[in-house]
Amino acid sequence: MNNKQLKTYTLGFLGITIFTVLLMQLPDSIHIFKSERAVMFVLLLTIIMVMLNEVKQARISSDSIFLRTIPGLKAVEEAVGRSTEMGRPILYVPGIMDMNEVETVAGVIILGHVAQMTAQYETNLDVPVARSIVMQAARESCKEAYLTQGRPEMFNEDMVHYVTDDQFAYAAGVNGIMQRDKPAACMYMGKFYAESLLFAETGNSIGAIQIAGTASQAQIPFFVTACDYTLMGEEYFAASAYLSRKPELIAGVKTQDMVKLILISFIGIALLSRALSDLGLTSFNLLTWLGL
Amino acid sequence: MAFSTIFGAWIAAFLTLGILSYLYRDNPFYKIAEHVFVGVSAAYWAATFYWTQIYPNLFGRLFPKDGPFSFIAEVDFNHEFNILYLFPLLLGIMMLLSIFKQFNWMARWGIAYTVGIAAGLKAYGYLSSNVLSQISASAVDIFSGSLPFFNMSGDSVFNNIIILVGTVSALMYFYFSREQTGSYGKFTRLGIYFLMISFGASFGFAVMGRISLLIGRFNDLIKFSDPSYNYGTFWMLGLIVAILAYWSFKNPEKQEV
Amino acid sequence: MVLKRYIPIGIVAFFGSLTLFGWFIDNESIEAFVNDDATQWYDIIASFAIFLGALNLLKLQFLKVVKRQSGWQYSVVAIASFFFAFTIGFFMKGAFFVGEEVYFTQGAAEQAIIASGSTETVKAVEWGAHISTEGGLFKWMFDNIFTPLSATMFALLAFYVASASYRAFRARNFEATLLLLAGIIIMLGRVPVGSLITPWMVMYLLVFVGTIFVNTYIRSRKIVFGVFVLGLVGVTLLGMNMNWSPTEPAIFFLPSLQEWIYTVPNLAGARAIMIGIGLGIIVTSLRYIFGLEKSYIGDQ
Amino acid sequence: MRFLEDMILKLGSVDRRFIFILIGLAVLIPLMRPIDLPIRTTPTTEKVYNAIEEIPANSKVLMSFDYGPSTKPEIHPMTLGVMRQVLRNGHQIYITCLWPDGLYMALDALEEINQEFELVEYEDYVLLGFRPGNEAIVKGLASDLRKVYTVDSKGTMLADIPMMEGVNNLKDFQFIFTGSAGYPGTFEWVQYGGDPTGVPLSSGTTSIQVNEVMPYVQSGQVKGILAGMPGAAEYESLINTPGIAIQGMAAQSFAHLVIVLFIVLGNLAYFITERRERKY
Repeated sequence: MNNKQLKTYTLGFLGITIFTVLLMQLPDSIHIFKSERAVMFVLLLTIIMVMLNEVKQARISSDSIFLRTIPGLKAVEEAVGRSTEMGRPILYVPGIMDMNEVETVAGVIILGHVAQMTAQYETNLDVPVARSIVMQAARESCKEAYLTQGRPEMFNEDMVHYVTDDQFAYAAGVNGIMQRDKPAACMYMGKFYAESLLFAETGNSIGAIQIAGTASQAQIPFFVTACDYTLMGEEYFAASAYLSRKPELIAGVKTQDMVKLILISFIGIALLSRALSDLGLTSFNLLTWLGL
Repeated sequence: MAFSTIFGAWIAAFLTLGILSYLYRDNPFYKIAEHVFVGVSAAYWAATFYWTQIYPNLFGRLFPKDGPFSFIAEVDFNHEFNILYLFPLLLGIMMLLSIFKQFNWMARWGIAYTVGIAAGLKAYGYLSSNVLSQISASAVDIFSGSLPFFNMSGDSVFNNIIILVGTVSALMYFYFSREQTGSYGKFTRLGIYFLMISFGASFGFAVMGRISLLIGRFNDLIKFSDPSYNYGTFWMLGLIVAILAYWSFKNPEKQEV
Repeated sequence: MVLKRYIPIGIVAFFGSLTLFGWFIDNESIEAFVNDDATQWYDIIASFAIFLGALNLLKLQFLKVVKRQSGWQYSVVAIASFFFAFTIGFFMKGAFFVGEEVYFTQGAAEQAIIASGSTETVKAVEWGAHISTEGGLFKWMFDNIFTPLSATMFALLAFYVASASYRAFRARNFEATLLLLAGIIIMLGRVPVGSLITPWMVMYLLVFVGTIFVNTYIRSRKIVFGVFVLGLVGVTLLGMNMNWSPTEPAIFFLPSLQEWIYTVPNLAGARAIMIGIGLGIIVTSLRYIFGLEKSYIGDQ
Repeated sequence: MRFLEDMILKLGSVDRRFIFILIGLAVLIPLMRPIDLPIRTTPTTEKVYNAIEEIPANSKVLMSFDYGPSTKPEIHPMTLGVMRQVLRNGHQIYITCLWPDGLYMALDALEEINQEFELVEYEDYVLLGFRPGNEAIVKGLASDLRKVYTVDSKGTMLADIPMMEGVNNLKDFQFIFTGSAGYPGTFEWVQYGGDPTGVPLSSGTTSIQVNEVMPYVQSGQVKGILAGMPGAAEYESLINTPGIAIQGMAAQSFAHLVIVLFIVLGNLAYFITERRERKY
């Protein structure tokens, strides 16, 4: 957060606030802005501004941007290597929800990166899916990966296959696949519900390396206890940037960090203003003024 | 008790015990129950989606009673005619056509639409309820003096301070732009401690929830072992245990690798 | 090229920004689209797509049978169950009313009329309503095949959560110990038996665990034994003159301790993850809307 | 001492199927021979009870059945309990379902409640039934109920239902209760139902979801929460009509004891092996 960035962001923030205030003052005849959602609008535009700026920076700067290590993502390559040595397939579960969940879309994109590794190492990849749109998207993602690795002949459409739409029938089916094909590595990347522990416990009983990534908060504890590596919440969304090293994706992770710092300082300011108003020094309280 | 209910209870008992037999090991009864489940559920959801989505919402809006297309068909769910619903119809048909190799690309339109609305709808929802209201709730009340310093169950200043420190340190654990070393590393380590307590707590809760589901299954099995169901559970239990014993005698468990 | 590449990217960008900024625009039709039609359209597309999945499932199971791969008999079971449920879902109404009574087939209903001689006529249920009619064939399949299977798969978790906690809750390092302690305290505190364990017992237990801890470092038996007795006497004396009731001090009474754990430290952890996930989803959604990531529709 | 350590070591690394058998028995035996234990209510359950008590006289309460057969053991006792309390306080119940199977859960609940209260349909309760669309339904109800429900689950037009007069969106209800087992459920009701309209909202969830919903309870967006079967048992003791939840408590307690026992044994074994390795 060097001071050049600080300057651009404060300027940008002021510009956004002015723009929003203007929108709120529009006469009722062409009243198009919902003013009760002004705070949300400002926060959203600020995030968009930070992101676009970070992407611009990332594209022009040549030196590689620093990101701290995430153990789970380093293990992905190891797991593919291990499966190749043992000559056993890799099982990839892109969650049980459909493409109308952002986590599933992220899971399909991470599948693309894993498929590039399996193309390189010539390991076979098994992707049972629970939704048909996910089936088509996962096939696009895998075909893409095998093309970029120059191994189109290795891509076979049925490596991505539909099991069923039902949560527990899918779990029963995948349990069966695990027991019978005995994959060396199991990856669970996407949105999960109660069936997460069914996968993790079965995967553990067949001795596979298990890497899980999800933003389903209730399932993170199960993956943490039962899998070897877990990408928790935000780490899961940073995975595709880590694996692809593409500058504009790393910029996305930088944006998440930048907004985190903004939010934490907002908490500090709000605390201060609440303390002042609680101690009776001033009647102004930032939170109530913003209507939060 | 009607025959269909008793017969249904016997099937339910058989399938329940078939799935439970998986705890012993992967065996024919589990494989049967699994494949029945996969087969039935795929068709069940296809039928449910058709009769609750395509039929009422799409045909209901494209062929309403005395609507422009009512010469073709009339599906009356008293929706008004809506020309825009031709768009999802088009994307749906393209999705079906994408099964042929040369039309594979057609699925992309449906995927693109789904991802588009997912991004738009979810982003706002998470921004308002996850980020904004949780951030404003993190500005906890410390100095208002209306709270006791420490209190086991209710709000208190001490609890609020712990929540504040815990939230910020756990949030910083997810900060990616800096390696977690030195004093900064100690702060994020504190964050990990809070995360671990949170995971332990929700694991503890989960244990409770799961046990009650097993209670529900055993209640059903006890119900089906009643004379009015012609002792369904006992028959099924005897059948499965006998065959399973014979089967596992014939193929001993290879030591798992 | 335009059809395959630019239109999909355009669709994501258009509908993404429409639904994202639709929340802020005070316009009737946009609001109607964002509130209802956007998800309804997705549901319709998904309902078309599900037949694609079903065909793929049947193809693979069928190939397994034709090629006699191992376990092909079970694929026959899967195909048979699929067509059983498919015919009930699409080709059989399965619910014929004679007054209040419901029969699975037209024939059974007519026989009931002849047998009972009632003047009722057979009234078949409407297509579409047949999947949710109480007593119909579809509901019979739901109650006796679908429900027991999904409820029992769910109930397997009771066993798995026990074996997972047995294996994973090992105090390997400080973090794992926190995970273990929070889990146990919540597990015991939330159940009636937890309130039977009085704080006194917990304090004596802590003294016992303390002495084990001391024992691992100090070899001599005398000191360890001394610490143990001192601990017990100290706790008893402290308790007596503070005359604690069986549920005091709250800090050691499991139910209130678990209440504190899940409303304070657990809340901090849960809130941090929630904010993190919220940020992750917002930035990821923006990446998709701005077309920075599109491998799910093929980059080339 | 050595024999004791070896015994613990054996118990500390036992085959997981042994634990499965113990868990199975720990749950089965109390179901055969019910043993009742004292129920201690927690504040979060009391918050729900008080929130329902505070509803102004003969108001309109919206109950949403957002769970299926697999989570019925946990949520069903809650919805039954809430229906009893709401009916005792003389309110009218409007039932919606965001889950397709929620309709059957509602039908079962109404059947059981009917035996206790002589309910008159369209006067004491109306079953609006299931509409697909997940959060779109909650958003639709918040903006215009008549656009989402044109008919009730029996096909009767809303216009012919007396108790539907003056009910056009969520703001016309004085209280919302959702029995929720996942998505769509509490999260969607908070985000698109409770928050935008300000109608007080309480929820009963499976225990696994409690952790996710806790921040909303703390920030007041949800008025208390019934957490899993224990929460249902506490609620049943508050409205003093013991039901299946209270009976399940004994099985729950013994299963927990078995799990905690094995965790302790596992750790003791871990410490002993750790100490022995350090010695050699």
